[in-house]
Amino acid sequence: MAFLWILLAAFIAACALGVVLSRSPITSAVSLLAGFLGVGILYLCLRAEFVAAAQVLVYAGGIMVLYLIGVMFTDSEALRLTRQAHFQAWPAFFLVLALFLWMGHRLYRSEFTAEPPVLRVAVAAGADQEASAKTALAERAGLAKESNPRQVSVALFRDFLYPFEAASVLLTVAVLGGVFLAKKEV
Amino acid sequence: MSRLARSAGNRGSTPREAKRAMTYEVLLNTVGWPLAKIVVLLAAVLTVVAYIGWFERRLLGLFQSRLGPNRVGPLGLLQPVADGLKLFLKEDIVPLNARPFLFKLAPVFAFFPAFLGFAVVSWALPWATPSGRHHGFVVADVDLGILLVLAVSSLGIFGIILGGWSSGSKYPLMGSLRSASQMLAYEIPLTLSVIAVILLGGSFRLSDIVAAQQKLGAYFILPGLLAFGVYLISAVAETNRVPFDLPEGESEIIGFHTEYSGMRFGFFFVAEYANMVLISVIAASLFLGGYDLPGVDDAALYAAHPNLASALGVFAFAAKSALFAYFYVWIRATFPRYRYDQLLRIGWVVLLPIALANVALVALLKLWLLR
Amino acid sequence: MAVETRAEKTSPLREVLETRQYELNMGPQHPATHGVYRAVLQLDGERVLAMESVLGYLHRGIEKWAEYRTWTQATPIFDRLDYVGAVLNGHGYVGAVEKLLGVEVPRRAQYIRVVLGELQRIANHLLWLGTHALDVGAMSMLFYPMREREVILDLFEAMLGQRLLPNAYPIGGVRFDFPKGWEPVCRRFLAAFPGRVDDYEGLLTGNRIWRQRTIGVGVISAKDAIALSLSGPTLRGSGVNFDVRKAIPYSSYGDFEFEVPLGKNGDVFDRYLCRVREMRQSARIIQQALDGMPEGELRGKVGKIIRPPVGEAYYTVEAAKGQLGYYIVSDGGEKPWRVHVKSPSFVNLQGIETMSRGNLIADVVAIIGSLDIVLGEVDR
Amino acid sequence: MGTSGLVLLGFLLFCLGVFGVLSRRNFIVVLLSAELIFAGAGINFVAFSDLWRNLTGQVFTVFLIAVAAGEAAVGLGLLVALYRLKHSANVDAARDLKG
Repeated sequence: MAFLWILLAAFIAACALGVVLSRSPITSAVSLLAGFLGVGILYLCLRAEFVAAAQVLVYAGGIMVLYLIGVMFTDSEALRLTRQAHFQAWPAFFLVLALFLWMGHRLYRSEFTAEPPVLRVAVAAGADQEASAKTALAERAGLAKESNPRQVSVALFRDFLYPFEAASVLLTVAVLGGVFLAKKEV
Repeated sequence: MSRLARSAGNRGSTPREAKRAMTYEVLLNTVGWPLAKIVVLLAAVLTVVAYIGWFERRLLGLFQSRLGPNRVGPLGLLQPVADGLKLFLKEDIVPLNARPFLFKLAPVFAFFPAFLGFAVVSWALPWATPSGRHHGFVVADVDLGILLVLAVSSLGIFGIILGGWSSGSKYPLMGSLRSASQMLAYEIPLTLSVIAVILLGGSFRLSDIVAAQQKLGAYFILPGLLAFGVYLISAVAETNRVPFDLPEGESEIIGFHTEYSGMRFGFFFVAEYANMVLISVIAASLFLGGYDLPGVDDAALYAAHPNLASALGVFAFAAKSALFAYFYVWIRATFPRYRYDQLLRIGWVVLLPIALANVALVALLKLWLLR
Repeated sequence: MAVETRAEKTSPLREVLETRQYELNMGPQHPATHGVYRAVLQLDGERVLAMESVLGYLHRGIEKWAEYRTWTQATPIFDRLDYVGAVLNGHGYVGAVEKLLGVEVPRRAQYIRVVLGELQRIANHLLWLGTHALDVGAMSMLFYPMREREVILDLFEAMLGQRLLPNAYPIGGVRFDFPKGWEPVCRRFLAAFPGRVDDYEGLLTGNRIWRQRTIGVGVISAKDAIALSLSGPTLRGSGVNFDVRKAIPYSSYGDFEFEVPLGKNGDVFDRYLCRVREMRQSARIIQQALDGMPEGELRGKVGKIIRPPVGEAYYTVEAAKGQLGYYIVSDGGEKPWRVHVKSPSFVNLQGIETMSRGNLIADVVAIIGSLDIVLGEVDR
Repeated sequence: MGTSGLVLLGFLLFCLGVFGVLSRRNFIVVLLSAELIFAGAGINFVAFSDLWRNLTGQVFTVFLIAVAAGEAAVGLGLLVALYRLKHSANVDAARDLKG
C-alpha cells in the first residue's frame, strides 16, 4: 500500500514540476490537469469523496478548460520563441529551495497527534468542558456513519453557512470582475 | 438495499475459519471480485458500444427508407468487427503542423472518461450465490455515484479541445472552440437537472436513487418531468449529437477530429458512442427506475427468487436504456442542426433558467408533498 | 495559425473581445460546396467579414469542345453542363439550333419536351432539396427525395435509354415517343408526388430548427438580385416575378396553366419554399401536358447533315437553376463557330457574397445550398 | 504514507507554485502556478481532516476550490485585458507603472 501512496505522491509532484518547468504553456496546463486528477485520487483515498468530486468537476472539468482556452487564445510563435523564465529565476530557485528544505524538514519531523486540538484544550480547561467536547465528538462520530457528501453538506450548511454564503458572493463578484476586465476597453 | 447486501457479503469470514482461508477471502473480496467485475463490465460495455453503432445505422436505414449495413455477417452483425478492423489497419497520420505529443494524448483523454462513468452504475439487485453471498451488480457502489459520473464526464472535453488545438489546422480549432463553449454551456443545466433528481432521491448513489423510486412507487420522470426534459436536451448537447453536433458539423467545419485517422479517430468515435450509452444508462436509472421491473413488486420477487429478479432487472434496465438510445437515433434522423449562436442561446437563456427554477420547484415538492 | 491583422472596427465582436481576423479556405474540397467550389472567407470568429469565390476547378472547356464537333454531335456535350438537369440543358441547345435553322418543332414533340423537361426540373429540385437539407444537418432528408428521383430516372431510362445524361432531344424534335406502359407509370408518380412533397414539408417547413436556420439568413433584396442578374428560384425568392416560361413562352408553355411561386424576403427559407412549390407546379404542368397530348409527328423537317445558315441566334429556357441561354454563331459550316452558354449557376453564384456577408460559417453553408449551384455549369 | 508525508507533499506543491510564480514570464503559467499553491493548501487541509476525523478541513477545501474558481475568472479577465493592450501574454509587458 505504501508503495502506491508514494507512487501517487510522486506522480503529483512530477506533474507539479511539469507545470513549473515545461517550456510550452500548454504542456504546463496539461500537466496541471493531470496533477489535479492525481490530487483528486489522493482526496478519494483520504475519504474526502465530496472534495474529490468537486476537485475533478470544478477544477479539472471547469477551470482548466478556461485556462486551456486562455493558452490557445494567447499562443503564438513569437511567444514560444521568447525566453520563458525571468532573470530572477535562479534567486527564486535558491530561495524556494532553502524554504522547502528548512520548513519541509521541520514539517516532516513534527508530530501530528490524532486528536483534534479542541479536545486537548478542553482537557486542559477542565472536566465540564471536556464532557461537552466529548458530546461534540460523539455527535461527529454519529455523523461519521453517514456518507461523506451528506456529512460535508451538513457541515457546510450548518456550521459554515455564513462562509458558504460569503463564498457565493465572492464567486459572483469574481465573475463580474472577470467579465468587466475582459469586456471593457482599457 | 446495497448496504444490506454488503453487510451480508462480509458474513463469510467467521473467526472459526483458518487464517489462510481468511487471507484468501480478503484477497478475493478486495481484488478478485472487483477485478472480475471490471473485466466483465468493460467487455460488456465495449460490446454494447460496438453494437450501438450497428443499431444506429440499421435504425437510420429504416428511418431513411434504405437497408443499412447488412453485408457482413447475418443482418450485418459483424459490421462492427469489420469497422474496427478497418480502423486498426488504416494508416495513422500525424500532420506536419500538429503537436505530436498532445495530438496523441487527446484521444486518450476522450476515451477514458467515457468508460469510467460506467463503474458506478448499478445494473441490478445483488446476485446471490449458493453460499449465501451477495454480489452487487456494480463495480463501485460509492457514495458519490452520480457526482462521479458528472465529474468524470466533464473531463471528456479535454480530448476534444486538445485534439482540435494540437492538430494545427483551422477547422479542428474551430470545432474544438465550439465544443468548449457548448459543453460549458450545457454542463450546468445537465448538472442542475441531475441535482433535482438527487433532491428527489436523497442520495448520490445510483442504487439508492433506484430504491427511492421503488419506495415512492413512481419513477422520477413524473415528479421530475422538467428535469427530465432539461436532461434529455443537454445530454444530447453534451454527447455532441444531432441537433447539437456542431463540434463535428460534418457539412460545415468537419469537426475537431478532421486530422485524425485510423485508430486515433476510432478512439474518438468509440468515446462518442460510449458517452451516448452512458447518458442513456444514467437517464434510465435517474428517471425510469433503472432495474426496477415495472408493474412487479420487486422486493417480493427478490425475496422469493433473488437471482431471477436480478436477471430480469438487468433486462429491464437494458430495455429502458435502449429506449433512450432509440430516442437519440430518432432525433438524429429527424432534425437539422442548430447554428452555433442559437445553440448557446438555448443553453444559457432557455435551459439554465428552467433548470434553476426546477431545482427550486423540486425542493418545494420534496418539502411539502413527498416527505 | 492566424494572420496578425487586427479586426475591423465594424465587427460586432470587436467591442467584446479583440479578435484576430483570419482567412479560411472553404473548399475546393469541402462537403458543403457541392463539387469543387472554393470560397475564401475572411472571418472574425465565425462571422464572415468578406468572401471571395474562386472558380475554375471543374473547367472542362465544354464551349470550346463543341466547336470541334458537328452541330448534332454537340448535343450530348451540353447535357454535361448541369449534370443533374441534363434534359433542360439539351433543350436549350437544340432550341437555339432550331431557331437558327428555322425549323418548326411538331406540337407533340413540344409537349413531350415539356413533360420530360418538367420531370427533369422535379428531379433536379429533389436532389437540391436532399443536399440542401443535408448541409443544414437534416440527414434523413437526403434519402426521401432520392426515392422519388429514382422513379423519374427510371422513367428517363425507359424512354431515353439513359438516366442521368440522356441526350434527350435531337435537333428538330424528340427521338422517341413514350414507350408502352410509360404513361401509366408517370401518372401514378404524379398522383403520389404531391403527398410526398407534403412529407418533405412536414419534416422541414414547420420545423423550428429549420426555420431558425433559414429565415432571415442570406437575405438579398429584389433590387440587388436584379442588379446581379440572378434568375430562377434564387431571383423569385426575393419576390421578383420573372420566369422564362411565362415571360418568353417557348415549346408551347403558353398552353398550360401554372403559377410562379414567389418569395418575399429573399432569404434561404423563401428560396427553399419557391423550389418546393415549383415542384408542385411542375407536376401540375406534366399532368396537363399528358392530358392534352396532341397526336402527330415527332420530328420536324431536318436534314441528315445540319448546316445552319450564317448567322447567330440566342435561345433561352427556364432551366432548373434559372435562366439558361445559348448564344450560337454559325459560319454556315457543319460545326458551330461559337457556342456561348449563359449558365444560371454561374450568374447566381455572384449573389453569394452579398448574401453571406455578416453571417456565420454555418449560414454560408446554408446559403450555398440555397443557391442550388452545380459546378459543372459554373465552370463549364 | 502518514500525515507527515502528505503535509510534505502539500508543501512541495506550495514551494513549486511559489517558484513558478516568481520565475515564469508567461502570465498563464503564473496563474497555473498559483493554482499549484492552492492545491498544496488543499492537500494539507484534507490531510488534517483525515487525521482528526473532522470535516472542517474538507469544508475549507471546498471553499478553496470556490476561491480558485474566482481567481481563475479574474485572472483570465486580466489576461484578456493584458493581451488586448500589449498583444502579449508576457507579464513583463505590463510594466507601464515601472519607473
